[in-house]
Amino acid sequence: MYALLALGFVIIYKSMRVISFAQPAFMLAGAVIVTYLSDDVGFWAAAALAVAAVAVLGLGVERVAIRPMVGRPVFVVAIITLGLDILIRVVVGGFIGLDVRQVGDPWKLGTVGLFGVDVQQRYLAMLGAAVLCVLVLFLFFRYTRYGLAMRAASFDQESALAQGVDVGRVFAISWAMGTALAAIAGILVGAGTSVDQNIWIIALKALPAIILGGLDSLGGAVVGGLAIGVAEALVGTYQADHAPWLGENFASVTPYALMLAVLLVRPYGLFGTREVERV
Amino acid sequence: MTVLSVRDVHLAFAGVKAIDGVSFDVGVGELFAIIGPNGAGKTSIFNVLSGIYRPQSGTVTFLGEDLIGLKPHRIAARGMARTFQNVELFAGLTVLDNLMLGRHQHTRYGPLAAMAWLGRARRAELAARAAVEEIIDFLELEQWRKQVVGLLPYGVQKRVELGRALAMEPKLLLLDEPVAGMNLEETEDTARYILDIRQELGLPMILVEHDMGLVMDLADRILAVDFGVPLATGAPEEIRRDPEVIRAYLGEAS
Amino acid sequence: MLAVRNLEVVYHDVVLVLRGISLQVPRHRIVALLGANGAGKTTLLRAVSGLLDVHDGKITKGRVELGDRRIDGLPPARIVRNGVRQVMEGRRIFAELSVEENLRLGGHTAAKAIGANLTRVYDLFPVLRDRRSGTAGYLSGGEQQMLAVGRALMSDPELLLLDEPSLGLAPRLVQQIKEIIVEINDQGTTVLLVEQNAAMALDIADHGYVLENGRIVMDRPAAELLADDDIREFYLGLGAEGAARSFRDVKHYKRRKRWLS
Amino acid sequence: GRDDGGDGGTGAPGVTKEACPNAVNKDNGCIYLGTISDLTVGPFKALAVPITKAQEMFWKRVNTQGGIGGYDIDVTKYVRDNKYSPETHTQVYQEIKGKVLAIAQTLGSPTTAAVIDDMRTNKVVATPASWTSLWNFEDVILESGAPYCIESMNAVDYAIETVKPKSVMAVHNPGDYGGDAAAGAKYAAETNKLTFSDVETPPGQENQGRAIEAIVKNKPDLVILTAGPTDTAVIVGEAAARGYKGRFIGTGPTWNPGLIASPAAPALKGLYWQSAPWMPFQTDTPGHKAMRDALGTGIGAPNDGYTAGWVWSYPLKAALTKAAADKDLTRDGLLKAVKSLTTVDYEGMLTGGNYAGDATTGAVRTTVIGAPDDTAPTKIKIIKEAFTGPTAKGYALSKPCFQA
Amino acid sequence: MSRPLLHTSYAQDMALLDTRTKRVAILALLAVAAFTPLQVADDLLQLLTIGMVAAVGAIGLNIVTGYAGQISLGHAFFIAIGAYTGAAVSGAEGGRVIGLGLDFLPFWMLLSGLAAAVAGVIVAPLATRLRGLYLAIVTLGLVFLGEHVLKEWADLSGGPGVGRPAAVPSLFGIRLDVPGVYTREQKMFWLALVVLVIFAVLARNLVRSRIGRAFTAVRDRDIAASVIGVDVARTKLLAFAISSFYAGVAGSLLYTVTGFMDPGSFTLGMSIQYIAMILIGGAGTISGSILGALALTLLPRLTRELPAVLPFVSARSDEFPNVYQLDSALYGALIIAFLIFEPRGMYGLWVRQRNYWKGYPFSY
Ligand SMILES: Nc1ncnc2c1ncn2[C@@H]1O[C@H](COP(=O)(O)OP(=O)(O)OP(=O)(O)O)[C@@H](O)[C@H]1O
Ligand SMILES: Nc1ncnc2c1ncn2[C@@H]1O[C@H](COP(=O)(O)OP(=O)(O)OP(=O)(O)O)[C@@H](O)[C@H]1O
Ligand SMILES: [Mg+2]
Ligand SMILES: [Mg+2]
Repeated sequence: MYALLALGFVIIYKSMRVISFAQPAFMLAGAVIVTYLSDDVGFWAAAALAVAAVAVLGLGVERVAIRPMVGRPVFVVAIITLGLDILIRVVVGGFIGLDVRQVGDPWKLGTVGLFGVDVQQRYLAMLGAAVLCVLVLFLFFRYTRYGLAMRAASFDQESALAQGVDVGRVFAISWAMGTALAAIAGILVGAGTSVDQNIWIIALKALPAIILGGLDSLGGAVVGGLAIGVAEALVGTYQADHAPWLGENFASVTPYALMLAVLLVRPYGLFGTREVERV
Repeated sequence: MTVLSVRDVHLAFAGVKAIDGVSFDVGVGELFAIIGPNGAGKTSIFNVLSGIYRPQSGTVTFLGEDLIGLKPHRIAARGMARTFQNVELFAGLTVLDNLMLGRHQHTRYGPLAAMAWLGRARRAELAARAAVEEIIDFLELEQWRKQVVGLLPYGVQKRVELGRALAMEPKLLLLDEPVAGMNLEETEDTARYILDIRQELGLPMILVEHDMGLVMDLADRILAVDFGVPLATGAPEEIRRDPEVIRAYLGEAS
Repeated sequence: MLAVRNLEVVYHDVVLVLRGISLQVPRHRIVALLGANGAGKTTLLRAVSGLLDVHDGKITKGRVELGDRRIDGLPPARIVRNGVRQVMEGRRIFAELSVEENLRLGGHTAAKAIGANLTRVYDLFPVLRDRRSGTAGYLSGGEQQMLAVGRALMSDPELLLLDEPSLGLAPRLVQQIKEIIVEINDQGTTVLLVEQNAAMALDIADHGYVLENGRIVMDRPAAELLADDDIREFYLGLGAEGAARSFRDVKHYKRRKRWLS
Repeated sequence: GRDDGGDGGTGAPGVTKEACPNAVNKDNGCIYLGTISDLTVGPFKALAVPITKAQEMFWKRVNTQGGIGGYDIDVTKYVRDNKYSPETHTQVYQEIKGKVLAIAQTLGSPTTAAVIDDMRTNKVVATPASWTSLWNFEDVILESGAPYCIESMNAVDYAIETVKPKSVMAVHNPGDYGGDAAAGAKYAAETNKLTFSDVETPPGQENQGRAIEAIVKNKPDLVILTAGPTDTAVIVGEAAARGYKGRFIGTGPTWNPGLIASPAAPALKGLYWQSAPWMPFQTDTPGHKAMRDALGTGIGAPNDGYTAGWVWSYPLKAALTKAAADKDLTRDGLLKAVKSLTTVDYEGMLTGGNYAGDATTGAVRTTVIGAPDDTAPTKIKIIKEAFTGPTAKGYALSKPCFQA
Repeated sequence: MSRPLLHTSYAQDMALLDTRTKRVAILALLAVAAFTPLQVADDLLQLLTIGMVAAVGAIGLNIVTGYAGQISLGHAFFIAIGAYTGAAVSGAEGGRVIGLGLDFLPFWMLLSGLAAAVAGVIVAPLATRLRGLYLAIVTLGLVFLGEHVLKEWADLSGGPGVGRPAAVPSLFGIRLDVPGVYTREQKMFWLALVVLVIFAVLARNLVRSRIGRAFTAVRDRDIAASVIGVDVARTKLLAFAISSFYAGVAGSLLYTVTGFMDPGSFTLGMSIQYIAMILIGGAGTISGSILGALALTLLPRLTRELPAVLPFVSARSDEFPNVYQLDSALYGALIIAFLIFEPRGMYGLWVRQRNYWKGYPFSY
């Protein structure tokens, strides 16, 4: 779950060196669109449409609010994404209305037996989706020129332009992919439970995941996401008995504690690219 | 009397031997040059001297003190100043501020004094300013004094960088390709400044440069390196005729 | 092949840098562009390759033509696809990427020919082959320059804009780069060469322009420029007698000669 | 600074001789009441919006019936969004306080706590939109219904009657809301000699793992739940999926009608009951009926946010009426009126409204219990009408429950 | 056209207010500010007070982020430390929450700053290891950890959703938070004004000193900085310490203005708001921090007024779109718009105007 969210952040970071704080809003948007469509066209079609719609939204947003900022300090762009987040969330929140909404997923809370343990189908679906996304992304970066172009554009836009890289298109693609991933994550978050205004907060948990894995590493995002999920679960289960002095609900801040610990040892996360500096 | 003595320094990066057994001495008031092909390890030698790289073995003795393992700012405090191959100025600051930064070690007062800006801090700043103005005078930087360096012509930037090094009141000056990218006129200007620094300040210098005209005309002694290995040390005339140096570095053109 | 007509360029809406420049680069030739620092050479190249935008610069007058197509105003990626490549001043390689990744990126617009072009570049610059998987940022200055030129060749350009390729190179390498430029030119690439090293540039160029303060002040065949007294004195550092001056004899007063203005 | 309160000659802020904008009775003066609620991006928007709407309709009805003492009441001019942030709340409160006589709604406890000092000093009477027992100790706050802790005591008592639990677990959000309820559950469990355990859980679906784990592992017979609706769905749904078969009783804000369609619906229908301070939307009392009439058909799905907003408005109406009768429509007068109220006519929706005595005598102690049901308008059907359990009956409020 | 600046001594050239115009303008501005409380309504006054206190915090963030280039999302953490230190030291003894009853304002204010500065010193070594956004996110982690501690440590914070009273301001036995001859808001305004002026001047002096220059040097090129003798690690440490000190002072006062605080306030959102302040005001300028802080505190007030004049939106909270949504959305939109059109911040806007008029009537 965190892995999927993390991937979205990483894709955008990879091409722009910017952490998009608007990801939570796109995630919420994806989930809400599905809640509107799934009654009419079924869950799968609704999900596909929602992902596409959010990708288009991402494209549009990139065009209007991000493109003019190309070449500006990344933190200015980051704050712009923050403004976007507020803006989009207000609009999407307006569409949620008063009742919690349902994505109408086919899994509900059904379980299947797997190696003798009951596992909820929706977790399998999440796992499947994550694996699929990683695979697709891997192939994309392996077999198209855009992976390299994205990294290049993030390091030095002018130089990338001089190589004939259409930096604008690279940014657009990365936003479309990043926001689409956010939408997928949003839909899966809604699956098995319900959608309300507050689910966006979950997206922030992806931040320690990407830092842990290394901001620009797809593999790192997946590993980081899993590590954080597992750590949180473990701490949630055992901390109360073994280290009660950490206070109740320490589990929810575990990701940050873990991230701090890892970064002290590896300043660029587990798989991040080291910044080259020489004189 | 030697100012600096480098003995058998080795430095490698993940398999690349950047410096492989280099030794040399720089005497009082001497202008010592290091030449060698690209990637020979010249800049790396500078980086070792100024404490940015830590060599795997070897010793560097500067004014009787061992430098290995010291942090760059400590080495700077002992009187080593340098310029960089690619201008490393603080692009957003003015010429004045860049030069004032050169006096960082010589203006001593704490944060509280700075905030109050009374007494010591004020006096120290005024003194620093006076010292910096002298350098501005010396390098003829008057007209750019309050301009942001990032937008200045390249040649001027290089001069400001030289000024910043001089502001440190160094006891040894390292110049990494001071005329690279300059046109002839600016090169001549720089040559003149280097000569002036020698004459007026008697400062020993190490010069790394690919402009052979400049090196041969100015240097007292030259060390040629290739792949981190010293090829030859000697007076310009000897080096110019050394077959190894010609093969590895000069090429048949000169 | 390339024609620049009466070009005016302004930065940030206020700084007028090029004041009506016209220049021609005929096909398969090497044209040298000389000029003091800050004369506007790089700006001219940017105007051709479309990179002015990045620097908040604008063409306010005049036009740039490639063959019979007008290319000013096109986005840089399109211009590259039209066969124009700029090797930027200061190398501007991607420090965090490996050498080979840098080269592959250079072939972004010629994806099909990447394999062949890689071989060609590695043959021209064997050092790069040895360091192919190394991080580009750790290369020495000269190695980086080779990488920058090699990267530009990856897209089979028709017109190569070289901005001070000899900057910071050892004499032997300057010689080598010079030969490589000639070789690239022989293989059919037109070259516009911006250089401080006038001797090197005029040695291989067919034609030369001198830029001062945003204006073309000289426009002659290279051989004629080499013979011009002013050029000899101010760009080649040769005394009146034809022998090189020593830097030890540099005079202590400001010498400055301007042709115009 | 200048106080911008236009006093319209009556000497009190928020009371004018001029008619209200869009007044029902053009000849009446106007009393302005402020509303500070969570209207856009905050976590309680789904409750806050219907509350605000219902209050607007409530006061419109009052105006239609002639207003109060020659004045119409306006609650639409000074509505502000607090985004559930104490800072914003303070700011908007400062912005409107000089222009209103009293506050018709101040939503949230930390938000209200941020301005309570000022309300006390300036005698600004306010209707809360939360049920923390803290309000029972504030003179200027006109709380209605049983506070969370009493509601939980009643929930435990009801469970004792029906499912006879031996162990009780309070699964609750931190703070006044969850803390208050948990304190009530704990008191009830101890009074009735049941084993009690306490699990604090932060808001957020992804953070419920530990709570679910605790429920599944310890298998308490009864879980008193205080969380948000989606969190409720996650906790109940997952616990059921992992084999838990005990009983959940959630306090008012744990429920949202939308949950009836959620994947957790089967689990909710099987294991979950809902406690509430008063009867739901569709109940047949004069008050409920008046509310439904006033809201009309344009409101979309019924929601007990409306009910809450409506019920909460009665005490302020009573106080205003009293102050008007005393010819003292000032902040002083209003507070005096409040302190003299011993009962409020809720038109059958609730009994209580004693603001004259101390917390123990004033506290309302009745609770209703409902169960999820597809056919009911707010998807909750009442299974136990207003009652006061023995625990709650004997409980003396000496300080806010969550501080005990 | 302005006269060329002629200075006859370095001291004159280096003075803080180096032209007569600047001196007069600043004096006028201060005079206006000092009389503001007599003219402006209390609610606005309170907002301005909060803005001024926030400006102290923003200056602090600007020191570490704008000047020293260490992007910190942990500012809320340091503000929280200041806020709770101040509240604990000055709060009434023996209450529900910790209080020591030492309510002499300068005492607890400085103590809050020091407490935060100590935290800053502990955090600073991270900055020598981490770069850019890595540092940003890690400092963000601090905010979450701090929030966790506050929520758990109810004796200090009162617990989430409950909160505690903020620091008690008292000067020589006079309580500033209870109305007397002047209202609470007026007194707090003057207090904030004095504090802001002092801290702004101190900061201004700092950034033009050798230490300020070292900050910028470390920000722009840390290797070059170290080679010219700047101790990079120490400089970063100092930047964090001073910045946190400012944050602590701001924190201790911030909630005193309103009197109450809740642990839920010191979140990521707060950190980001401060980042937005310095970006909108202008990174790397002291006056920019002040402008940005005031702008961002007043912005919600503005956006609340704006939608009311637009005819097509509903004033009812249950309809869509309504004014409340528009007001939140506008807040986001204005931030975006401002940064797109004036990326150098309000300070940049001002510089541009000034340069334009200086060069008038020549446009090139
Ligand atoms: N930080 C580093 N990491 C890895 N390799 C490095 C590093 N710094 C230098 N090198 C390698 O060490 C060798 C020497 O580099 P150096 O920069 O000292 O060369 P140089 O003699 O200054 O060359 P040039 O004349 O081109 O500036 C080069 O091969 C370079 O790639
Ligand atoms: N981005 C920019 N913004 C403002 N002015 C610029 C910019 N780039 C260049 N200039 C100015 O334009 C003029 C010409 O610069 P340009 O880089 O074209 O010169 P050049 O001839 O290439 O010099 P060099 O030999 O130093 O490379 C200079 O005065 C420079 O200050
Ligand atoms: Mg070098
Ligand atoms: Mg140039």
